[in-house]
Amino acid sequence: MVKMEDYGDFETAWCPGCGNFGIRAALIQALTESGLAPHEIVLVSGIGQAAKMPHYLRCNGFNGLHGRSVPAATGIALANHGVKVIVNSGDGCNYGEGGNHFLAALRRNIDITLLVHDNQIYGLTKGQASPTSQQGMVTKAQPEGQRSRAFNPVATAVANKVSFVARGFAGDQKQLAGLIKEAIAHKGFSLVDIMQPCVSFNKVNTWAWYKERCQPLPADHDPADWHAALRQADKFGDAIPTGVIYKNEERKPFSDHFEILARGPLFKQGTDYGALQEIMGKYA
Amino acid sequence: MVKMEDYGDFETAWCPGCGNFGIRAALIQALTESGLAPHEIVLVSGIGQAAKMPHYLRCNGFNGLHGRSVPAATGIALANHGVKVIVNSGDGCNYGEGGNHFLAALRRNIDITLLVHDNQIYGLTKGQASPTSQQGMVTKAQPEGQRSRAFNPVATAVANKVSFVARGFAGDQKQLAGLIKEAIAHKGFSLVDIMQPCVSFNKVNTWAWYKERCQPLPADHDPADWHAALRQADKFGDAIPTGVIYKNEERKPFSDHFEILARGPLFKQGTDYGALQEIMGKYA
Amino acid sequence: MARKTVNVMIGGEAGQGLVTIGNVLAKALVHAGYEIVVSQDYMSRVRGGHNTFVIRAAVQAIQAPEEGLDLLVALNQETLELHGWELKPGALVVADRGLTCGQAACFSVPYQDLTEGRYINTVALGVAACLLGLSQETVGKALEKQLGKKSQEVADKNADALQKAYAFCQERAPEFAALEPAPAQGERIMLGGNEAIGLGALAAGLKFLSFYPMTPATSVALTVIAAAQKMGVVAEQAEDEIAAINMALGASYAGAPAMVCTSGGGYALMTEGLSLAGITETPLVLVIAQRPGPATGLPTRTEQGDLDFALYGGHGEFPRAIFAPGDLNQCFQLTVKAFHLAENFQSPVFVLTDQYLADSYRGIKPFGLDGVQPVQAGDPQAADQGWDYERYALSPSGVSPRAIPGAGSSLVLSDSDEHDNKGHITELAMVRLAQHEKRLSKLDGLREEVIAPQFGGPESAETLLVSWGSSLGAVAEAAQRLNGQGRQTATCHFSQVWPLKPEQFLPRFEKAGRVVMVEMNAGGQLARLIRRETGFQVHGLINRYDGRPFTPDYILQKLAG
Amino acid sequence: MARKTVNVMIGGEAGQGLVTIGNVLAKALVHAGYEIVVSQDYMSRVRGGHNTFVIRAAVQAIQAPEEGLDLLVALNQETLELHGWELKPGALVVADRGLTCGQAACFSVPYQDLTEGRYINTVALGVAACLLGLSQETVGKALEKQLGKKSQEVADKNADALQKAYAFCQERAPEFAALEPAPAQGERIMLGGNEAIGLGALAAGLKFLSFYPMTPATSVALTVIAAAQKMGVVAEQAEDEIAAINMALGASYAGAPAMVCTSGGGYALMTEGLSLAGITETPLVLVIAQRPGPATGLPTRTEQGDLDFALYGGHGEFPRAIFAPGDLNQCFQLTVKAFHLAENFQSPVFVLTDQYLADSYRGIKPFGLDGVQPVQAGDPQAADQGWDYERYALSPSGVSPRAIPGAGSSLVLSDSDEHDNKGHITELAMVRLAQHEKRLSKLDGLREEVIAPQFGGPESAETLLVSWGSSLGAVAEAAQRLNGQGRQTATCHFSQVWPLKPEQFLPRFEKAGRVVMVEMNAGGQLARLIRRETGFQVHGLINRYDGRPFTPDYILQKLAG
Ligand SMILES: Cc1ncc(C[n+]2csc(CCOP(=O)(O)OP(=O)(O)O)c2C)c(N)n1
Ligand SMILES: Cc1ncc(C[n+]2csc(CCOP(=O)(O)OP(=O)(O)O)c2C)c(N)n1
Ligand code: SF4
Ligand code: SF4
Ligand SMILES: [Mg+2]
Ligand SMILES: [Mg+2]
Repeated sequence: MVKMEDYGDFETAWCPGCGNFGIRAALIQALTESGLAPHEIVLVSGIGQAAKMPHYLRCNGFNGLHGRSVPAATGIALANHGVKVIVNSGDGCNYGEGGNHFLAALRRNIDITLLVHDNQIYGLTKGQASPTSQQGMVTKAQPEGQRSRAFNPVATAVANKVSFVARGFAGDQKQLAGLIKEAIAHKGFSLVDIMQPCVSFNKVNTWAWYKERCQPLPADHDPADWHAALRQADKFGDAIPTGVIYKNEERKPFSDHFEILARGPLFKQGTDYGALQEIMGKYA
Repeated sequence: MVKMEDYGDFETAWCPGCGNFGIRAALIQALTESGLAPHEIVLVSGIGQAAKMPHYLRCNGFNGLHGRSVPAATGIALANHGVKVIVNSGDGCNYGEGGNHFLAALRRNIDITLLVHDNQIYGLTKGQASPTSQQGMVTKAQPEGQRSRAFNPVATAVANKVSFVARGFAGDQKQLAGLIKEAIAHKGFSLVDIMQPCVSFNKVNTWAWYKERCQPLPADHDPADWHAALRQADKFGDAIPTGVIYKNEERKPFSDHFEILARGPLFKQGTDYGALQEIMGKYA
Repeated sequence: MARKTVNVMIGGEAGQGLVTIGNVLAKALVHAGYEIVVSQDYMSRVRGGHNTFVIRAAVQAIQAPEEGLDLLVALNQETLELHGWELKPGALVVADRGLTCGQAACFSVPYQDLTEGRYINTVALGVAACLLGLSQETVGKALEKQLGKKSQEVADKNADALQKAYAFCQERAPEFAALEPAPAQGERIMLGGNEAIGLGALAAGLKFLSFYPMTPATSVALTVIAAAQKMGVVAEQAEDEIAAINMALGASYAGAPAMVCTSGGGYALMTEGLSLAGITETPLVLVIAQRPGPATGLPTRTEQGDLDFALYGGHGEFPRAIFAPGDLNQCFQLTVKAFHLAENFQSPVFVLTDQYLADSYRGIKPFGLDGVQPVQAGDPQAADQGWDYERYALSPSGVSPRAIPGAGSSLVLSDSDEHDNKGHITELAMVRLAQHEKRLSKLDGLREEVIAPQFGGPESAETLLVSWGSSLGAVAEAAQRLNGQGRQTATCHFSQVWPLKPEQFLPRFEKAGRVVMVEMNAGGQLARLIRRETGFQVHGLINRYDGRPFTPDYILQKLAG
Repeated sequence: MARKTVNVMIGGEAGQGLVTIGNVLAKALVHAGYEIVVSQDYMSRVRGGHNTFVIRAAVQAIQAPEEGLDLLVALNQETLELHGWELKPGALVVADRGLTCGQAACFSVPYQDLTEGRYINTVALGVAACLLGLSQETVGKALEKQLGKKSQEVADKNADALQKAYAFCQERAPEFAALEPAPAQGERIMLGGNEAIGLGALAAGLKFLSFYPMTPATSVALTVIAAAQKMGVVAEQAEDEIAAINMALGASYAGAPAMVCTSGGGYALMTEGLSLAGITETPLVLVIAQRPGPATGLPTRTEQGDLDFALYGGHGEFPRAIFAPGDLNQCFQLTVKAFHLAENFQSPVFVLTDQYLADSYRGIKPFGLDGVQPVQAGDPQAADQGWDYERYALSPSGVSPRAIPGAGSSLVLSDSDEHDNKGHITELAMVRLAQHEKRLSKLDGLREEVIAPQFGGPESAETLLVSWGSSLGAVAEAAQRLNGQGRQTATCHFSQVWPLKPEQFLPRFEKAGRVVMVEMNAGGQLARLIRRETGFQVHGLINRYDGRPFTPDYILQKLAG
């Protein structure tokens, strides 16, 4: 049986009080409860505070470029659909630099779990506005307040009929672990946008701010109902609903489109020179 | 008075029968009806068939890189908010290569009009699937059919509470000219996603296919109603509603955030060395 | 009297089907045993404009396109206007009765009378083939193959049109020397440079391809895609080039030999990912099919303008290798080698080609697969070390045993930050030094494997013509002609342009009276690189940067002028 | 006895406020008339880890950081463990009573007894300042300035803590030589390289800045942003670096002098846009603040690893210029010049700096604004030509009169494809040649404006130390010391690294007995470039690539070893 300890214990470079600790704990809980051993998963990340996660779990990891965790994860998931591919990265990474890959992941329904540590700020680079920063937020780079409207990743995902999208909160480890577990178990793309306080740079969306607002979805919320999901996704004010917002069971996981993957992961497949000879013959 | 002829007459490199001709005609009609002279506008584009538009109108033009028309247009609109900035580019350009800029434009509410020639295919590169290609569409690059779900740009725009989004059809020049005119008059970001038959490569979404489906929105559609807009945006099957799908009057055009732009376009503003001396003094 | 060689142009608008005629004619020539070199000149549009498809054919070996036309198949009037001046004495034009040939000897064909609109091209094809002396049967077979499984009706109509063309030609054709019969040849295939690269990748055990369409690289991807099911390859069109390279790196990390293909502008977007390949030591093959820049430039033409960029693209310092094939066999073989180097040195390796070579069909023997080995991704011995596994263990060669995540108990951590032996972020100066030097030292190993430039012609020649990549053939033929004229000329061709091993070429350079570099760019990029690496400055530079490939004539003219 | 120079380190965790102490102490030193060179060493994290802020101060001019510490203000035990060995004989440690100093002479301060937790740093600052011989008043003022408008209570408590520190120090401090009084100085400002670049851009008439945050470039943007309202600049944080450069090009096309700033990884993403600047001939200034790669590398450290990439980034061939400032005045002046060159040659121009220079505070006279001219975007004479206007008219200099769209009747068409004089797409070989040669010929003009490398030291010196960019100071001091020892040493510093004008340096290189290149990279990139351009091979290379800047000691050691 997989134990929490299997995932190791590391000194982190996060600030004391950072929401990332709660996410890490929830992730490890979800992994162990899912019975996944460290060599059965690959943690993928970009660059940012959140993106340091692969260094703080004892498992396979690919810590790539800022904004590019999703394509790297896509490649890994296609090359080896035998491993669980889980992306941990920031709001800047996924919705800023990597926005185009976010859109593509929604279209592809690629079999990865995307955990966005959404602190509504660029943490590692010391506090500039991110795509999810609230309009008007003042930072050193936005002294007159952020001019853009905040991006709504959940509504965007629902609008594009993503196959799984949830919203979690770093301060509710139990719920979050459950959401991550469900996301990992889901076949196809799953997104968990996680409200994560950044105690060093985000003085607007603080622990208290989130705690006051984050509340589980109404019990009768039906994640299969697109319009209901949009209504919940739209809420980001006095209340921020958490839980599984939308699920679309009609979509096929991306790797299922590749017949050849039924034979196993790519690295185990050989090269058929007979077939190649035949293919060459077509050029005759 | 501005006349159609002011915009010139050019030989094009488009295929006979291409939907782009209708879009060009509608654009010129909209421009002249808006009373805009060639030197009062800048046409911006990326690379693709649609993106050749700046060469086929006698006016200012910036024909930049594939996928990067929106940022170029953003820079132009901020540097000179006295000119009307209109982007013409393809679905590949805007939703594929340039997807991240599309998202950012929605957030910024940048004062440009984006006309997407949405032929649901990569035309110039000879027929690969684009982000809006229907799932299952067969091309040389997708011989087993496109695996991804089609991107819904209109729903994405509505989900992010864009300030103006319409859907048009290259085959209905009158309606399209009206939509473009309204989009140009709109303050802030305006998107017109235009159904454009590609007679050379898209054998699924043909003239007949679109004609059968494109139909004006119900007369009682209220573009201020977000949920109603989402319902219409979601329709892309037996019927494709055309017209102004959503309008959000609450958003401030991006350039209004910059106080200094009240003084005029940037190229007319001088350099205040007294102010600079003072700024330097702060480092004392 | 029959001729030994012929230069045929088919010209018309995009969409008129001239590539189809060209392909079938070329294939028929190959089937009949001739050597061919095709060069395609097309505009960045889908219909209209002006395109040409030129086939140079000969009974003996040829290696380059040539100037001057023997036969011009004009599908429209514009073709006559644009190319009339290229006709050699004795040349013939084949054109519809409605077109005006001016001064040129003209074989007017009443296409409309001979067939219905749809089959006019078949008649044009038939007339051209007949003039060249190809048998109707050979052309008919090539045509059938090209058309694939169409309806019986279509097949019959085509056969009929061909028959009419032959009949008309045999009856009415003006004097035109046909080709001498070609010597018997074994099995041959006809393909272009990009297909050869695609096949090379498949032969090397490619398992993952990600790409974003971009002329003139797309056909590499299409070659792989067409074979993907059978060869067990996952090929995915990415949302952009950045995604393409990062997907490929993810796949490669996970054990799938991976490739991306693009042109200069797409490569520009990949340079950050290239740098990631460098620091994570992830094997990757990058195909860059060059076209003239800057930016969009001339998107359907040819150039060798991105050598510097291939060499220095990506921030920071890390080793790489760059191949530049000169012909189809090199396209195939060097791509195979690129995969092995990439894996063995856990480094990015480039195959630098260009539009001319990409689209230049030739008839060749099928590539031999004997002795070709598929890449073995990762080191099985590294698979079961659990948490003790060190992805970046130091080693004398700089290469660490690579485990594949999920293949065993070894936990594999790759990091874009500077890292310690296990892949964990570090900021320690000492660890940085050790890891950076480890990575850089792999260049020594790569240098040991360098393919030596190939010399041709007399060792004591006064003039040495140096080239790289696709100019191989034009330079070789230019030298042949000079030698034929008694002007001793040697050649040197680099099919690998990085790293360089001066001892492989410097002695010969220093001995030569005059070393002239032949490059399809403005700056003389290889010439500059050679100077940087050896101090040797070439004595002359023949370059071309109007988007058109070298011909022997062009080189001779510049050499004279 | 007082001292003429001192090296002070403040060390602790990120978040402990050591940068604040360092800033105030540095500013107080500047106010008191001393010369300073700051070097900051910090980790890629926000809290914790280990960071240092080192101030070298002197009564006379100094230009580089130095090794060996005279005073170590340790905010935690780790600082003592990591830096104890760097203490010079006679050095003193200032530390909380709770810390263990080991062998070192230690001034234990009972922080908790003297003040409340929040003001401990002020006490540490006060003790250090007191030891250095700064007046309490000077430090108090610098502290007030740094804190800005805080509440009166906070101001009072700080003043009180400072007072306590001075009292304790004056009573209990062990022997420690204070600094000699500094000569009187005029008005001075304290800032780092990035602020100087930002101010230079403002002085040149920058009107548009787009950027994506990236260490160590962000502070260039922050400098501009802080002044944007007053100076009439639109500054926008882009969604990514690709957007940043394309926005800047759009703005520049529309008449706003524009700049982007980033580091190597962000620049990688900008290379396609750079190529667009090349073909559209759109003025653009690019600031690259280098850090060690590949990829994320050591994100908060320093390197000069991207010269090659700056020079060859972007597909296709087009001209550019690259500046590499060596000190604050060069940061300012060369940035001004970069804007003028960019406009005058309608080309991209680089300012290549690095983390060390970016974060290296110095005290200098305010930059003189006399004679500084703002860039005039576009040519007013081109404004009213309607449709006749030719954006890309051919001209002997390669520069065409540039109209600004919307400024007049001239219709301005810019195109990333090869184009004709009007900016329309063309595929004609002749037009391509004319436009390509026009663009390339601008390099001649750029070459005429090249800033000559600066030579120092005896002309007949045996050893010539060559450097570029931020290594200026360390090399100059190393040479000074050698000359002081009677070992004749000259220096040569390139503040512009492209284009090169060999006649400006080659004669001196050829005369020198031993030319040694000093570069903060592994490859010796400028050395290679010089060889490529001149054939001259330097005799030695001193390089460093562990992410730390050069010091005179480091250079002398390598030179000896
Ligand atoms: C190409 C590139 N651009 C910029 C950076 C600098 N950078 C590193 S992390 C980061 C933002 C981090 O924000 P986010 O993704 O929200 O993560 P957080 O630190 O908040 O967890 C940026 C801009 C980079 N590493 N690479
Ligand atoms: C960076 C880059 N990648 C790829 C290309 C090649 N390319 C040119 S146009 C195009 C797609 C065009 O599709 P779309 O934008 O839908 O325009 P359409 O031709 O259909 O109007 C591509 C992939 C390019 N020019 N630049
Ligand atoms: S800066 Fe913010 S996000 Fe980063 S570790 Fe600190 S609290 Fe967490
Ligand atoms: S390829 Fe399609 S989109 Fe392009 S011009 Fe032809 S019909 Fe129009
Ligand atoms: Mg964040
Ligand atoms: Mg399209």
